[in-house]
Amino acid sequence: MNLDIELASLILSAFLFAVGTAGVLVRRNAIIVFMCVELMLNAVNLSLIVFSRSLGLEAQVLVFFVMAVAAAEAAVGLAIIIAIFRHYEGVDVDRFNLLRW
Amino acid sequence: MILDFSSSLHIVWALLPEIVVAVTGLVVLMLDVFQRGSRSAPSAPWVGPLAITGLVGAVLANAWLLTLEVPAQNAQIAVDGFRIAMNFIVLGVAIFGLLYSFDWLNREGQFTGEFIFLVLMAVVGMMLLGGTRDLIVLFVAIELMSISVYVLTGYDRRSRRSAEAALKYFLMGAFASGFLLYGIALIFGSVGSTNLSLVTSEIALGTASNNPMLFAGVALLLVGFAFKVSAVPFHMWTPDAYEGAPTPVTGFMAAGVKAAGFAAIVRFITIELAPAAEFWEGIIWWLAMLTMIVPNLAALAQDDVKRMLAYSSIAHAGYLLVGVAADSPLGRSATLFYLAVYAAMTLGSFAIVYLVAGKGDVRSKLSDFRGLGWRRPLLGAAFVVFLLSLAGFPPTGGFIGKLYLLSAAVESGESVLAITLVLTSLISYYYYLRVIWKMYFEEAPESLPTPERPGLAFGFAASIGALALLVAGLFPGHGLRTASRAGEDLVPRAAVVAPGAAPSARPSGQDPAASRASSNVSEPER
Amino acid sequence: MMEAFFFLLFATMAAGGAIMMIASRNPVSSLMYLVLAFFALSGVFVMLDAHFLAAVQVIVYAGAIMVLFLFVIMLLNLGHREDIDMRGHLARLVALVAGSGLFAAVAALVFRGEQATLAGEESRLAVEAMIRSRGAVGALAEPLFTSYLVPFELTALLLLVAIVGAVVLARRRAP
Amino acid sequence: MLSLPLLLQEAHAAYEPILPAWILLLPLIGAVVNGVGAFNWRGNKAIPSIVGPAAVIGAFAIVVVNFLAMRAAAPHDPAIVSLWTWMSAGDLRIGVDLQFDQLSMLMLLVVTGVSSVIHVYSVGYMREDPGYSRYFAYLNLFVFFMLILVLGANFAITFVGWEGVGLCSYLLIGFWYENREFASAGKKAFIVNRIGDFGFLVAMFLVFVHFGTLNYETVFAAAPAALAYGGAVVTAITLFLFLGCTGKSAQIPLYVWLPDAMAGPTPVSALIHAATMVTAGVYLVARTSVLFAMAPVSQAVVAAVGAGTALLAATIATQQYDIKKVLAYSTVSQLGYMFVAVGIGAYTAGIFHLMTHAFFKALLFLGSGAVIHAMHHAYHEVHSHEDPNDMRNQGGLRRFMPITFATMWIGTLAISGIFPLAGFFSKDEIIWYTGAYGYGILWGIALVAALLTAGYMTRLMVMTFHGENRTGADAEPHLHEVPAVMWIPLAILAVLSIVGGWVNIPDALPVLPAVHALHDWLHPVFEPARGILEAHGLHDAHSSPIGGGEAMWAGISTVAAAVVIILTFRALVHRTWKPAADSTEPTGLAGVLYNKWYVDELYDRTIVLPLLALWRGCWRIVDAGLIDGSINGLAAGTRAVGWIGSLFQTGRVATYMFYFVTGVLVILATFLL
Amino acid sequence: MSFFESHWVLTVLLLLPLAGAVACLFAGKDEAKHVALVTSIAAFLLSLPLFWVFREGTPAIQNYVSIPWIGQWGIAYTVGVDGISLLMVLLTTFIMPMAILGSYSYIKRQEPTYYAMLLLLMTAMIGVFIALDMFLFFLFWELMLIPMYFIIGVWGGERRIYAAIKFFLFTAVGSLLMLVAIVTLVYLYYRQYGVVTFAYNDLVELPVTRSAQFWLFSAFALAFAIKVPLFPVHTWLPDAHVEAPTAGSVILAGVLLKMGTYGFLRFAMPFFAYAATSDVVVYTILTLSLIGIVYGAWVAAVQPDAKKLVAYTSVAHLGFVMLGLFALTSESIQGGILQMVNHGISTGALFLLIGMLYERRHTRLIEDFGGIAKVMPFFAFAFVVVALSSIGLPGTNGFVGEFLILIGTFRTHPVAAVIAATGVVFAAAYMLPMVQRVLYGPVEDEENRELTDIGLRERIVLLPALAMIVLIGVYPGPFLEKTSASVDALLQQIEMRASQAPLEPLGTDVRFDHMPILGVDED
Repeated sequence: MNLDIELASLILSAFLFAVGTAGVLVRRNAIIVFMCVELMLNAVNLSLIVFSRSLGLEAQVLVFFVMAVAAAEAAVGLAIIIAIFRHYEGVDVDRFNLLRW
Repeated sequence: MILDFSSSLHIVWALLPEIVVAVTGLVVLMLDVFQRGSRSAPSAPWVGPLAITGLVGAVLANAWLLTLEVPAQNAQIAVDGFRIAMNFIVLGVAIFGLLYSFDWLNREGQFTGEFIFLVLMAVVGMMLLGGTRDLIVLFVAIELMSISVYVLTGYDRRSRRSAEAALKYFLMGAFASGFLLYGIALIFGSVGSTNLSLVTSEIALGTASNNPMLFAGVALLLVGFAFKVSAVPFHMWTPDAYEGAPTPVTGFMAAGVKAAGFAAIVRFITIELAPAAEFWEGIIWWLAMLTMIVPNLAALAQDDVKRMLAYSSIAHAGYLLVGVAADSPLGRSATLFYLAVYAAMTLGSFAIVYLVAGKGDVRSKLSDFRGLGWRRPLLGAAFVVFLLSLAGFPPTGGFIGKLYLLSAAVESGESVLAITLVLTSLISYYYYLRVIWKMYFEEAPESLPTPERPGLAFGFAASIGALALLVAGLFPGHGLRTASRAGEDLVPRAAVVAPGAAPSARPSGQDPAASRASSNVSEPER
Repeated sequence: MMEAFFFLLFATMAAGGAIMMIASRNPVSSLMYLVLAFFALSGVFVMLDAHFLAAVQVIVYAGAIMVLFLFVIMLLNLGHREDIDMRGHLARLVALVAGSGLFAAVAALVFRGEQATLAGEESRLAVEAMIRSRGAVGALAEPLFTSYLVPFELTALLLLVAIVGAVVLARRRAP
Repeated sequence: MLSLPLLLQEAHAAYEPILPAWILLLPLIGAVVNGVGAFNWRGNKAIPSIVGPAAVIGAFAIVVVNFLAMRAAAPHDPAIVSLWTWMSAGDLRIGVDLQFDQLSMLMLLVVTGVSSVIHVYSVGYMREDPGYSRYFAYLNLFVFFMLILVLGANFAITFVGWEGVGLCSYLLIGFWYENREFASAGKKAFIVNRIGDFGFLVAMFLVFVHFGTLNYETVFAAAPAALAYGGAVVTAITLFLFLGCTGKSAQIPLYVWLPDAMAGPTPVSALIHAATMVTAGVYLVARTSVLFAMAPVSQAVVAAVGAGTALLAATIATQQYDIKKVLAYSTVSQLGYMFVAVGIGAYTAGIFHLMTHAFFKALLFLGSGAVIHAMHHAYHEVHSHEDPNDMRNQGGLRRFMPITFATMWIGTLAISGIFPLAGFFSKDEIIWYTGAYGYGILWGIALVAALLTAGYMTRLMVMTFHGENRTGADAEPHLHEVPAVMWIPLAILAVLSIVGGWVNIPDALPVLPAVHALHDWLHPVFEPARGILEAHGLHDAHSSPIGGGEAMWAGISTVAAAVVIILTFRALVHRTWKPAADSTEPTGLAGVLYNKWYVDELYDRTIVLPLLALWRGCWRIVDAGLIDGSINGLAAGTRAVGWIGSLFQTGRVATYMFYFVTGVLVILATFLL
Repeated sequence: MSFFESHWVLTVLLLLPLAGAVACLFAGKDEAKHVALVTSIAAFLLSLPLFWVFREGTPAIQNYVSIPWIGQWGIAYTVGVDGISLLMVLLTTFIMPMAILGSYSYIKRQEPTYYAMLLLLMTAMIGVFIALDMFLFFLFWELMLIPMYFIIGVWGGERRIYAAIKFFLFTAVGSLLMLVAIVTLVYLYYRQYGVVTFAYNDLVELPVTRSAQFWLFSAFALAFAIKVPLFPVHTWLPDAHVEAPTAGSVILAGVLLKMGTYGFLRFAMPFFAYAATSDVVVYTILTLSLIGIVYGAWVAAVQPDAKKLVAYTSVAHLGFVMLGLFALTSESIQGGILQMVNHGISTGALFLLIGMLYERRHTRLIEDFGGIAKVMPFFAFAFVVVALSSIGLPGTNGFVGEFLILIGTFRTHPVAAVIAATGVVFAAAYMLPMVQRVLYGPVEDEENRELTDIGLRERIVLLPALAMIVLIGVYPGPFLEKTSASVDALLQQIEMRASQAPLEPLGTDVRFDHMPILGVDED
C-alpha cells in the first residue's frame, strides 16, 4: 500500500475543513458553532504542516501563530457568548435575530 | 536617513507609527488601571486627550517616514507611499473616531481606558494590514484588528443588540478567518513562501501559474478580505453588526476596518498577486458588481438610519472595488482617495446618528430625524454635507472620489462597472435624500426631543469633517496629487524581482528553503 | 506500511471525531469528540515531522483551550439542551451539500495543485536538514524570534487585547 | 410744419407717404390712453369719448391726405416705408415695412372711414357701459392692428395685423366677459381663427423657402419666374393662405365663429365682424393676387368655397330670429361673394363689393344696434329679461324709430342689389363676371343667394319694423329713437350705401355714364395678376352662361330682387309672430336652417369632443398611466426588490454563513467547471 | 480692459449671490428677503452692462478667463460668455429679482434659508451658463439640484416631497450618465493627445469616432433631454412645477429648463457633431420635440390645475426650442435661443400670476375661479398679456421665437414645421379656455368676490416681464444680434466636425469590456 501521506493529509485537511463548515451550518449552539470554527482552523493547520514539510518551516511558524490567535479568539469568543447569554439566557444563535432586515 | 533594514533597529524605524500607537495604547491602559479606583467608575477625562496626543504623535512619525530613503524593498514591512497614505487614513479615522466617540462614552457612562486601548490596538492592526507584505503578519494583524473590533462591538454591555452584534460579527469573523487562513495556506502551498515579494516572483517565474491550488488560495484569501470589506455576498454580517454596535464603534469600524481591508486587497491581491491577475480579476469584477447593486437596493427598504448607513457602507465597498477592479495605478489612487473621503463622511454620519439617537441609542429611525435641520441647523448642515458626500454629489469630496473611481474604470475600459457605479449611485440618492427630507421637509412632532448639543470634541470633529469634505470637493488638488503618488508608490516598484536575483539577495546562502524562511526580513545582526 | 496504518488510524479518528462533533446532540459530547479529533490530529502532525506543534496541539489546544470551552458550557449550564441544538432536516441537507461541495472543490483544487508544486525534493531535504540540525523546537524558534519578530510581538498585543476584551465583555452588567 | 397744399404739390412728382407712422400711432395712442383710463379713471367718460373717436378720425384725416397725394401722383409702384428691422436671423430679414399702394389706400379709407363713424356711434351706444374706457381701448387697438394688416409690406407684418385684429375681435366679442357664453364666443372666435392662422403661417414658410424673403414686392416680382404656373408650390402657398382667409373671413369650414361673435357690442359687430376685419381675407387674396393668379386650382377652390358659403349662410339667415344673427349670416354670405370675385380673378369687383358691403353692412348693424339699444332700454326700464335682439320681440318699431327705420331700409335695398344703390353695382359686377368668366354653376349659386339675400333682409325689416309691436305692453312706451350721436352715423352710412357704388359703373349699363374710377385706381395693383390670368386664357365671355349680356342680367337680377322683396314683404307683413318667450322652435326644414344645418353640433361631435377625449386620454393614460406609471412602477419595483432583498437578511447567523459558503462555492466551482 | 470686459464681472456675478446667500442665512427673519432682493438686483445691474459691452459679430468667447484649479486633472476655472450664454445669464439675473420679490408674502417660514437657497440656485445657474470647463459645468449643473430640492421640498405644496424627489432623481439619472460620458471624453482626449483636460475648448476639438459619438451623445442627450424636458421624460416637470413655491416654479420654468437646451447647444451638439447631425438622432429628437409640442399642448388643455396646465405648456414650448435647435438652421437656432428667453419670461410671469392667485385663494384649480377680471382688473390685464405671449401672438415675444423656429425648421424639415405649427392652434386651445374660466364669467364664488387686485409690489414684479414681452415682441433685434455670430459659427463648426468625424478608431475609441466569467479558461 503506497499511501502518499502528504496528499492524504491535505485531503483530510480539506475534509475536516468541510466538516467544520457543515457544522457551522448545522448547529445552533453558539459554542459548538465556535468549536466548528476551531476545527476549521485546525484543518488549515494540518495543511500548513504538510506544506511545511516540503516548502519550509514558515508554515509551522504560521501554525504557531494560528494557535495563539485561536487562544485569543477563544477568550474573546467565549466572553462574547457569556455576555450574550446574560441577555438571552441561551446560546441558540437562531434566537439572536433582533437585528435583521 | 536610509532605511535598508541593515539592522533590526530599522524595523523599529519602519514600524515607528505603529509602535507609537501601540505604546500609547499600553500607556493608556496602564495609567487607567492605576488611576481608576473602582472598575465601574469612568476613567479620568485626560485619557482621551492622551490617546489623541499619541495618535497625533503617530501621525508625525508617519510623516517622518516620508523622509526616509528606502532602497531595498523586500522586507515584511513595506515603507512606501501607499502604506504611509493608508496610515494617515487609519490614524485619521482613529483620531476622528475617538473625538466623535467621547460624547457617546460620556453620555452612556462608559468612558473607560479599555475602550481607547481597544481602539488603539485595532488601529495597530489596521495599520499593519496596509503595511505588511507577509502573509503571517497579515494574518496576525487582521486578527488583532478583528478581535479588538469584536470586543468594541460588544462594548455596550447593557445592550442586547450590542451583544448580539458582537456574537454575529465574531462568529462570522472567525468563520471567515478560517477561509482566509486556508487561502494563505494554499498560497503558501503553491508558492512556498509567505513573503509576497517572493510569491510574486515565484508566480512570475511560471512555477505556480495555472496552479489550481494557487487559484483556490487566491480565491479564499480574497474571500477573507471580501468579508472584512463586506463585499457581497460576504457582507451579511455587516448590517447587523453595524446596527448593533455602539454607534461610534460602527463609524470606526465602517471606516477603519474597511480602509484596512482595502489596503490589504490592493496590496496583496492587485500588487503582490498581480501575476495571478487572471485568477482574481473576474472575482473582483463580480464582487464589485454585486456589492454595488445589492446593498443599494436593500438600503431602500430601511427605515432605521443607522442600518441604512450600514447598507450604504457596504455599497461604498462596491464603489471602492471598482477602483480595485480597474487594476491600474489610477484605480489604486482612486481607491485610496475614496477611502479617505469615505472615512470622513462615514464617521461623521454615524456620529450624528448617535447624537440624534439620544441616551441608550433609542432613536435612530428615519422619523426621529424629522425637523432636525431646523432644530439644530449646524448639525443638520453637517449631516447634509455628509449625506451628499456619501451620495457622491458635488461639491463634496464624495463626488471627486466617485469621479476618480469613474475615470479609473473608464481608463481600464470597465464601462459596465462605470455605468453600474453611476446607476447604483442614483438608487442611493433616494435613501440619502430621504434622510434630508425627513430633516427638513417634515415637521418634528412635539414629542420628539431635540438632540442635545454636541460637545466640543464632537463639534470640532464634525466641522472639520464637513469642511474637509467640502474642501475635498472644491479644491481636491492636493489630495489628488497625494493619492496619485501614493497609488503609484507601491513596492515592488519594478513589479517583479528578476529571476535569480531573489536568491542572491539572501545573505545566508545555506539552503533554499531556509533562506526562504529567513529572507522575509533581512537578516538581523547577530 | 506501519506509517500508512497509523496515518489511516489517526485520520479516521480525526475525521470521525469531527463528524461526531457536529452530529452529537450533547454539547459536552461534541466537545469531547472535538478533543478526540485534536488528539488524532496531533498524531498526524507527528507523522508529518511536526513534533513540536503536535505537542502544542495537545497541551494548548486540546488541553487548555478546549477546557475553557468546557468551562463555559458548564458555566452556562448548557449540558443538557439537546433538543434545540441541531437544525432540521433541510438545514442538515444544506449543510451536507455545502460541506461536501466545499470538500470536493477544495480537495479537487488541492489535488490538482499538489501535483504541480509539491515535487521539490530538494527543498524537502533542506527542511529535514534544518530540523535535524536545530531540533524540532529550534527549527521553529529561530525564524519565530528573528524573521517573525514583528508578528510575534503583535501576538503579545493580541493576547493582551483578548484579556482586556474578555474582561470588558464578560464582567457583570454595569448598574 | 408744411401746409397741406404744399404737401400735395410735392407729392405730385412722386408719392411719398405723409406721416405714415402716425396713421398707426394715433389709434395706438388712443388705445394706450384708453387702456390706462380703464384702470385709472374708470368713471370718466369724457376722455374716452374724445380720445377714442379722435384718434381714429385723426388717422382718417391723414389717410385722406395721403389718398389725395397718391391720387395726384398716381404712382405705379407701391411706396414702402421702412420703420425698423423686426427680425433678422440667418437669411431671414423682416422689416417693419408699410406698403402704400392703391389697394392699401382704398382699404385705409374704408377702415378709417367706417371706423370713425362707428367710433362716434359707439359714444352713444356704449355710454352707459361700465367698461366704456376699456371698450374704446380695444376698439382703438383694433383699428391699429387693422391698419397694420392693411399696410404691411410683407407677409409677416400683415400677419401681425392679422392676428392682432383677431385678438381685438376676441377681446371685443368677450367684452361682456361676465357672461360666460359671450366669453366663450370670444374664445371660439380666437381658436377658429388660429386654425386659419396656421394656414397663413405655413404659407409664409413656403414663401420664405422659395423666395428667401417675405416682402410682397420681391415675392410678387419673382413669382412668375420662380414658380411654375399651376405648380404644386404655388397651389400649396395659395391654399394655405386661403385657409387663413377662411378663418378670418368666416368661410366654409371655419365660418362658425362669426355668428357667435355677435355676442360683442353691436358697433363691434358692425366694425369688425362686418365692415373691416372679416374682409381681411378678401384683402389678402387680392393682395396676393399674383400668386392666386398662378394657381388655377386655388382660384377654383376660393371661388367655390365663396359661392358655397354665400348660399349656405344665406339659407341659414332665412330662419334666424336674432336680428344680429341674421346680419351675421348675411355677412358670411356677402363675404362669400367677395371670395367668388377674387377667386375668379375679378379682384376689383371683390374689393368693390368689400367697400360697398362695408358701408351697407355697417349701416345695417348700426341700425340693428339702434334697435337693440332701444329695446334694451325699454326692457331695462321694466326690468324685463327678454331678449332685445330677438326679432320676435320687436315688430312695428317704425313708429318709434323712424330714422333707423328709414336708413335700414336703404341698407336692405343696397344689400339686395336694388338699383341704383351701392350693392347693385358691386354685387352685380361679381355675378356678372362669375358668369362671364365661365363659372356657370357658381354663377347660378350666386344668383340664388342674391335672391335669398333679398328675402331674408326683407324678413328682417318686416319683423323688426312692420306689423304689430311685440315688445310687451309695459315696455312699449319706453321705446324711443336713438340720440343724434347714433343716428347721424346711420345717416352718413346710408348716404354712402347709396352713392358708394357710383365709383364703378359698368359700360354695359344703358343710360348711366360709365365710371371706371375704382378699376383705374386699382389697376396698378392688379395688373400683374390680370396679366398672368389673361396669359393663361382668362377671357371675358361678354355673355352669361345661358346667354344674355351684362345689362340684361343686371336688370333681371335687380327686378328679381325687387320682386322677392315685394313678395316677401307681402307674405310676411301680415303674419303675426309670437314673442320669443311664447314661441316654439321651428321644425322641418325651417328647423334645420334655424339650427344652422347643425354644423356646430357636427363640429362638436366629430372634432371637439373626440379631441377632448383624446387629450384627456393622453393625460390620464399616457402621461399619468404609461409614463409616470412605468417610472413610479420602476421606482416602486426597485424598492420592492430592495425590500425583498433585505428579507434575505434574516438576522440568523447561519443564513449568513450559508450565503458565505455559497459564495465561496460559486467562486471555486467556476474555476473547476 | 474695463471691468465689464474682464472676467471679473462674471466671477463677481458668481460670487455675489453666494455671498448674498450667506448673508441671508445670518440675516433676520424679516431682513433676509431684502438682502436677497438687493443682492439679486445688484447682480442684475452688474450683468446688464454685459449686454452693451458685448462685441457682436464675433463668435469669440468674451470675458474669458481660465485659471488653473485642479491641475492634476487639467481642470480649470474657465468662464466666459458668447452670445448664447450671455442671453442665458441675463435671463437668469432678470428672472431672479422677480422671483424673489414675488416670494415676499408667499414664503412665511424659514425665510433666511429660503432666500439663501434661491441665491445659491442663482449662483449655480449662472455658473452653468458661463462655465467652459466640463468639470465646472457639471459642478454647477449638479449643484443646482440641491437648492431646488430644498425649495420644492420645504416650501412646496401638498405633494412636495414626491415632487422634490422625483425632480431630483429624474435629473440625476441623466446627469450621472453624462458624467460617465464626460469622463470618457476626457479619457479619449488623453489617449489621443496625452493630456488630461476638462477644458471645453480642448474637448470640443477632439475627433471622436462615429460609433463612439452615438454612445456619448446619448448620455449627454439624456441628461439634457430630461432637463428640457423632452417627451417622454417630462413627467417630473408637472409635479415639480405644481408643488414648488411660486419662485421655484418661476425659476424652474424660467431658467432651469433652459439649461437642458443650452446644454444641447453648447455641449452635446458641437462635441458629437456627427451624431447630432445624423439622421437617426435628428429625426428622433425632432419627433420627440413634435410630440412634446402637440402632446404637451393636448395634455395642458385638459388640466384642471392652472399651474399644471402652465407646466405642460412648458413641455410644448421647450419642444419648439428643441425643434429649432435640431433643425440646424441659423434661423431656427436663433429662434430657439430667443424662445428660451421668451419662455423664461412668459412662463415665469404666468407662474408668478398663478402664485398671486394662490396666495389669495389657496387653490390652483381652475374651476374655483371665474370672473376674476371683475375683481382684479390689473391682474386680468397682466394675465391676458402673458397668456397671449405664451400662445405666441405676434407683437409679443412668443411669436418672434416660434416664428423663427418654424420658418427655420421649414427649410430643412418642412413636415416637422407644419406639424409644429399646429401647436400654434393648440396653444390657443389650452391657454384661452383657462383664461376664460379663470378671468371671465360671473363671479360665482363668494370668496372670489373678496379678492383684492394685485398691489404695488406685485405690479412691480410683473411690469418688467410685461415690458420685455412687448419689447422682444416688437424689437427683438438686439437680442438676435447677440446670438447671430455665435450661432453661425456653431453651425459651421457642427457641419465641419460632422464631416470630419473619423470612421475608424484612431486609437481613441471607447473600449467596452465584456462581463468576465469567473475563473479563467484553461487553454
